[in-house]
Amino acid sequence: MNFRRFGISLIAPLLGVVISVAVTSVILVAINANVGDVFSSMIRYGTSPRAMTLILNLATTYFLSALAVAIGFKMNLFNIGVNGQYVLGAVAAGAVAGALTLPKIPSVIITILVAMVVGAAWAGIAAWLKVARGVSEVISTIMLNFIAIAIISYVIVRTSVGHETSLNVRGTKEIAESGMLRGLALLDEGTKIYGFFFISIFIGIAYWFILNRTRFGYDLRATGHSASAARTSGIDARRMTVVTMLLSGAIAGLVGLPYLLGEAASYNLNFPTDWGFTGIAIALLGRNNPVGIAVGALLWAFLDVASGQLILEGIPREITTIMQGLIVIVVVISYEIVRRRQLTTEQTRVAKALEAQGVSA
Amino acid sequence: MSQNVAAVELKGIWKRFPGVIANSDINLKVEPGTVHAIVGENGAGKSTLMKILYGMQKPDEGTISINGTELSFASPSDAIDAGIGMVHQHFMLADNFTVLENIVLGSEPRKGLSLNFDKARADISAISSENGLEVDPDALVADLGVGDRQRIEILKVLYRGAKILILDEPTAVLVPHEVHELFDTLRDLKKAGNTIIFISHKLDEVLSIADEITVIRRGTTVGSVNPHTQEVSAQDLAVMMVGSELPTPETRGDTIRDEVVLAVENLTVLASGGKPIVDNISFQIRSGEILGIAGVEGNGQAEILDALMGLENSTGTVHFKKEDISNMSTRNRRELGIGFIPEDRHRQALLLTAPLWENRMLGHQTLAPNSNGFLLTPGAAKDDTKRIVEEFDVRTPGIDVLASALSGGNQQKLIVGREMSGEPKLLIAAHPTRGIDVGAQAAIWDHLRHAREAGLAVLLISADLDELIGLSDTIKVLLRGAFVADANPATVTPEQLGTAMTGAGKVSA
Amino acid sequence: GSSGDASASATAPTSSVKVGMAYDQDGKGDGSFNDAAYAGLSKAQTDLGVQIKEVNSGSSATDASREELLTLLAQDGYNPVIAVGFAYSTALGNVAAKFPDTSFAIVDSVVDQPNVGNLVFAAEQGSYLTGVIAASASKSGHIGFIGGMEIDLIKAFEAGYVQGAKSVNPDITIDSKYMGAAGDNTAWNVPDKAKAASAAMIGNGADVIYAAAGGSGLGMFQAVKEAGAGHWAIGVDSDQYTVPALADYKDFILTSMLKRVDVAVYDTIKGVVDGAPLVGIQNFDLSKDGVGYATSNSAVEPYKAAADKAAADIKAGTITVNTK
Amino acid sequence: MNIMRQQRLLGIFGVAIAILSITRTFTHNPDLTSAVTVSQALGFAVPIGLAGLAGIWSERAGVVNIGLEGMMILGTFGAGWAGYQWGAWAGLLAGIVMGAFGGLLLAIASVTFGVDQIIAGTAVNLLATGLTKFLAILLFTDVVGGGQAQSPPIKGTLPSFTIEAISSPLIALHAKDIFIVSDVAGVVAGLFFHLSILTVITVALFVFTAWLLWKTRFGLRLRSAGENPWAADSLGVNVNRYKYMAVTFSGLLAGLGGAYLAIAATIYRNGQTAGRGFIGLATMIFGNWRPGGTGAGAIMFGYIDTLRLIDSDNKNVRGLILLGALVLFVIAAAMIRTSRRATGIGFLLLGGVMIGGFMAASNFPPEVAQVAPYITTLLVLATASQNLRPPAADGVPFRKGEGH
Ligand SMILES: Nc1ncnc2c1ncn2[C@@H]1O[C@H](COP(=O)(O)OP(=O)(O)OP(=O)(O)O)[C@@H](O)[C@H]1O
Ligand SMILES: Nc1ncnc2c1ncn2[C@@H]1O[C@H](COP(=O)(O)OP(=O)(O)OP(=O)(O)O)[C@@H](O)[C@H]1O
Ligand SMILES: [Mg+2]
Ligand SMILES: [Mg+2]
Repeated sequence: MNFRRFGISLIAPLLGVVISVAVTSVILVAINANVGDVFSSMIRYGTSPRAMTLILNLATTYFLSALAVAIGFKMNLFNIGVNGQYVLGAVAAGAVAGALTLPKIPSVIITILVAMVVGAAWAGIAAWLKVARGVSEVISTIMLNFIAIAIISYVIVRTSVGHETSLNVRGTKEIAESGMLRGLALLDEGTKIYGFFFISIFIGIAYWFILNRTRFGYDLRATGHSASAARTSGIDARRMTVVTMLLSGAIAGLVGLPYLLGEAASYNLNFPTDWGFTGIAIALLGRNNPVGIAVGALLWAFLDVASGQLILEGIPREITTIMQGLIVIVVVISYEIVRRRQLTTEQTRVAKALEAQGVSA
Repeated sequence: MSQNVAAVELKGIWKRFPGVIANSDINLKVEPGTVHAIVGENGAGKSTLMKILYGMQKPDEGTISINGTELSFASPSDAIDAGIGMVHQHFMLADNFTVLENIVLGSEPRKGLSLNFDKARADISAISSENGLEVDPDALVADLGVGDRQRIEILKVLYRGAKILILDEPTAVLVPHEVHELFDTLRDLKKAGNTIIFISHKLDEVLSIADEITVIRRGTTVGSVNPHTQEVSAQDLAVMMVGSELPTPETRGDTIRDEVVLAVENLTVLASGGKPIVDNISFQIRSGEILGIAGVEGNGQAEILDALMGLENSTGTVHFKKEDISNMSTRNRRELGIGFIPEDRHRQALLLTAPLWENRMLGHQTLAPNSNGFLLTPGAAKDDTKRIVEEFDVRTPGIDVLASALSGGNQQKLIVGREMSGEPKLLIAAHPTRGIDVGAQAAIWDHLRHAREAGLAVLLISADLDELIGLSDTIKVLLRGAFVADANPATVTPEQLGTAMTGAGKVSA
Repeated sequence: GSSGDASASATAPTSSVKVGMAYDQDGKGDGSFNDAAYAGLSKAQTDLGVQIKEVNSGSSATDASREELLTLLAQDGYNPVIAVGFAYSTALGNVAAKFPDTSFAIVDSVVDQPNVGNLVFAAEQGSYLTGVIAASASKSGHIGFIGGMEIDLIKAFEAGYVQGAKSVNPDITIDSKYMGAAGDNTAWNVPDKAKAASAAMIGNGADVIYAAAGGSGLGMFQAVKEAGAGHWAIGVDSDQYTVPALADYKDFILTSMLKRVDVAVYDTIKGVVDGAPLVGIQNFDLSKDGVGYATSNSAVEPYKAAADKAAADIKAGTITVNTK
Repeated sequence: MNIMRQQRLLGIFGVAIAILSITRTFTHNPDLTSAVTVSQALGFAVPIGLAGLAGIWSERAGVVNIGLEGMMILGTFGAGWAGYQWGAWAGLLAGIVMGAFGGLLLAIASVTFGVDQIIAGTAVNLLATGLTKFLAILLFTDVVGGGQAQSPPIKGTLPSFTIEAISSPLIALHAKDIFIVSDVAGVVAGLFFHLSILTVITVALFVFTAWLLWKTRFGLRLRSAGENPWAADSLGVNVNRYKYMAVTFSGLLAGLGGAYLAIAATIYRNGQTAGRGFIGLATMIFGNWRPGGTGAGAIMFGYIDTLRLIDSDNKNVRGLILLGALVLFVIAAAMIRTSRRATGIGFLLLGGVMIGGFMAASNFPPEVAQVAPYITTLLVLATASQNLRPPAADGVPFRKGEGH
């Protein structure tokens, strides 16, 4: 039974990959590239130890971002504001960690808490606007993203939080080695798998556990299935909205940390600011399920990392962006088709099964 | 046109939905210039048939003839062109549009490139005064009540010049005097040569207006009667509808104990406009007692239930076993042992896209066997779901299927089973057996009886007056938000009760 | 290796040197900074016969992805590997340590490794000269500056420009405006906003404007052209008078502050070809002709004397130009 | 009814001018109401307003359009690609076509396949970003003047005109510094000063949309798809066809907004839209899904942006703060009168804080102006959400024959 559903839900992503590979092949042919060579070199490179390490590291970031989005999606809340939440979280974490001179464990724990609190607080504004003032979180989080960017440049350029970390680069004060979480060189001796990779596995399990094994998770999912039924069952929708948004923001606050603590050591103005949007795409791919999201994050990271190899071969790296866009659009459409099909087949199947038992439904 | 050409003739109509055969081999013939009623249980396939006649759904098999010509409809526009109009079971109105906009939508008069509002206004005024359907064309629909909305729906149909009118349960939401007005309008329309197809669950209404009645059971036509030439009673129709003698929901013996389980004082619920929908009512229910509330839909019964469950803002006090729960959250009320079977099972009682065992948890997720307060206990919940499936005869291949895959009746059995588990002290139930088959109905009644004997207090609302009379120990009649009469279930007849509900007559206390 | 192709022209020099060039973000084609780097690369290709490979880091690049890009180049035998832009500093530091036998270079930043040439520019000195020219050319005693992102790198341009202009006319009015705050990556891509800001300066009386704003600079050229004769624009990085994309505006481009990224890149490559790679801080200042001003528009003739005098004073150390 | 509306509009305009005039006089800052400011604010308002108008089209037909940003991006690219080869008008056309293509994609995903509209819009944004970047590399790298992130210059521009006879005397009058009179003169002069043909087209599109959607059969049917598609369907309206038309036209308008950006800049660049699609969406909500309010929202964004950019001596931001405080006071007064006391008093306090800031500091960082429009939008939404009336079925998937 569950295997059946599981099998069906694999169709969509596979279709997405197949169609995007097909379209990409057409494009490659059009630009006179050797299709076979391109894909085989992407795969060859992508499976080398160093590239795999990079993929795992990038996927860690994407995974967290997608989880932050997914927890909202689970109850039909659209947190488009992960961007703003994580950049603010990362700046605050960077500033605090830069100022700390503690042993590793307390330092890292404080850094993580700061990031989560700041991310949650920023998301909390949207939550408050929604429950108290009826403002759609879609639009408020978009506005909050713009505001966050302005706050960050203000803080880094005009306050003492900002330092010149290297010539022409301004950012938070560099974090001492004791505050970093650089990770372990497991696959490749030169490159480390971020410490946060392991933490995010734990967060993924916690996400699954909270959603599927706790009462709170049940309330959250029930609200997503049917807000009206959830209300009748005694779930306080406003409270759920606030708590879920805060949780989403807290996870979002972590998005910048794998890179900050694993590599960058300072939030500077080159820090990427659009991982939140990537998270949306990956949450869609992974259907808000932690394993699905992990796979989606790995696929996305694989394409990103492999694009570096492509450009060396003279293929524009943006071809992978097109693949990502296509995968998303094909997958969301086919999920929808599959979902409908699944409902009707299940209804028919139940009716058939009952007929076979000799009872009428 | 010759006298014996039918206005509408449907032959051999089949319509299948996944898992359901909504219409199987339906044959229907409607004479011109008559009111033709169609009756049948919930889910019998009436609305589906009408949607087919109106071009909203395509039949899998079968033919449609209008005035003797066989036609096939690809969309409602084709049906409209053929002179058919339909008033749907649920209002089909855009709240943010004006009355005028709602009426002309789809057949707008034009002046040059613009919509000709002046002509539309004039036409609507003409039609509405001709048929006694007064409405202000420039009013916003959002500001109007159900009576006005019903009139707009009929105006929509007339505006398109329909000669064949389909009305799917038009009276369900109307108060008695509005029903009378509607029937006057229908009679006028009939006189003017229109043909009317009329669907209702209220069999006395049907008998008073229809020239011919067709009964549909389980998707197929089982017969037609002409109340002018044949002697038929509501009871006869009911027997045709369900295929057997109606089971009697008789409760035997007096099980009422002393303990007051629910005490409600001065309960008032205000509508958004500030008008009371529930108007200062008080009552008590004791352990082992079933209190029935009789009333035409829309008189405040839904709001009473919602207020008791903490889903609606209200004033007044509610005590549950001496504890004041007036300001308690829905969840806390449920945790005290109040079971709730809401009116709309799809919207309020089920997670259609979740498996049965997760539906078992809904509303009880804070308690055993579903959770230990913080963590869920899926194993125990699944076992208990199996128990419900067995005890309540929920017909399903397993507890992992999605709730949406079950038929309405089986969904209802699951809900009743869920709300009766965990030994509730009080059950608040709206239409607990609506739309479910006779056997299942009897089973649910049995469960209620047993629980009552064990001391359960029940607040019951039901449109099925036999059920209400048969199960209740006490009946109160609700009209416009207030109790207007008490009825003794031992002596009252459905007819008397029905009259009392409309405010037209008194019942013996 | 060297070309064994028989049909290869005998005069074309060939070299076994493979140059890897990494741009930041979307890469070359900006008509200023990145294109200047490409000009140097391209000159090396023709003059020295080196082979070239260009890559870009793409949007939302991280230190890790930049590091990987440089590593791939180094691994594939590209030597030298040149990183264009300060965003590469951390990445280059790591890679240079891993490939001690490869020569690296970075533009606009300083990386402390023995095999890295740090190509930094005294943009404030070049800007001083354009400030001198602007103040001399201004009839109204009012000039303007348009910056891209408000970061120290660009502020140095402003500082030099202001100092230069004041050296000519201490009472001069100088308007300045940045297109975006630090971190706001759109700042380089909003010519419409640069145009509005420039037009406003012109409206307030400014008649010479200098823009150091990447792609946004285009808006300044447009505003100056719309203001018509008597108004001048000053370009940046490349000699924008000769940039094909800006041909429409060339009559209004009085001069450009030259940041000779092309020279620096070429010198770096030549150093490797000659077996003497540039390492350490290579300060491309006036004395090295690493910055300067363009003279391709003859309209600048009248102001050359003043500018050249200032240049001489700076080289001589009689004038020090501030970066802030 | 119309006379009342006209009076109300005049009243609002009067109050606005008075506030502007007070602020200008108080801060000695002619920029606030100069012709240049007004003309530039209009210019900035055009792409935002077009995005907002695009949002109205789509959402009035019941499709939430978060893909506006992507459609604008497609518009900028189309304009760059066709513009450098065949001129600005061709660029405009190509931008429109590309934008409409983006709209069509959203329609296919959300209408035909019933994919959640926000999800489908997000997918359109992703695809548009990737596609344009890739195509830019493919089509522009080797063209003279182009690069992998930008097109070669667009040939020619679209006409713009200044009606000297009107603007010159008014500009002179503005310089005279007369309370109210100079301000009206500056604002009016701005309307006839460097007026781009596209600004005129945009205004015409706003008027056209208002007429088409609220006064014609087509508009009634289109809006019915957003209010109650089931009702429309039951009356024979082909709901999905109207949704397709609306969403495609929405894409077209967003594409036009993008094309405007590229043509005004005479070039396509990656990232040129800089979030304007999202801002357009905000102005649409700000404007209660109506053209008038949306236009006003776009002008507010344009005005604040303009003041920030033309601020050569850093006093505009301070002016803006005073302006904002005065506006808050007026709104607070209106609210306290109409018994929304709590919010009114909140506004009064906020205004007071702003006045305090105005008094205390003589200089504000530009970030203040940068965030002003976003904060304004949030404030408007926070106070007016209850009064906003989005289409009832906005974002709700519609499938023929299925109930709701
Ligand atoms: N529009 C619809 N689309 C898909 N499935 C539907 C639809 N309407 C009903 N169903 C399915 O049909 C079954 C019966 O539902 P329905 O509510 O019509 O039952 P019913 O017996 O008519 O009861 P009632 O009318 O009182 O709710 C359920 O499985 C439900 O999911
Ligand atoms: N679109 C649909 N998809 C699936 N099943 C449907 C759909 N519409 C109706 N059904 C099912 O078809 C059967 C007949 O439904 P229909 O609405 O015609 O009943 P009805 O006689 O009008 O009932 P009621 O008295 O409750 O209105 C029900 O089981 C219903 O659930
Ligand atoms: Mg039904
Ligand atoms: Mg029905």
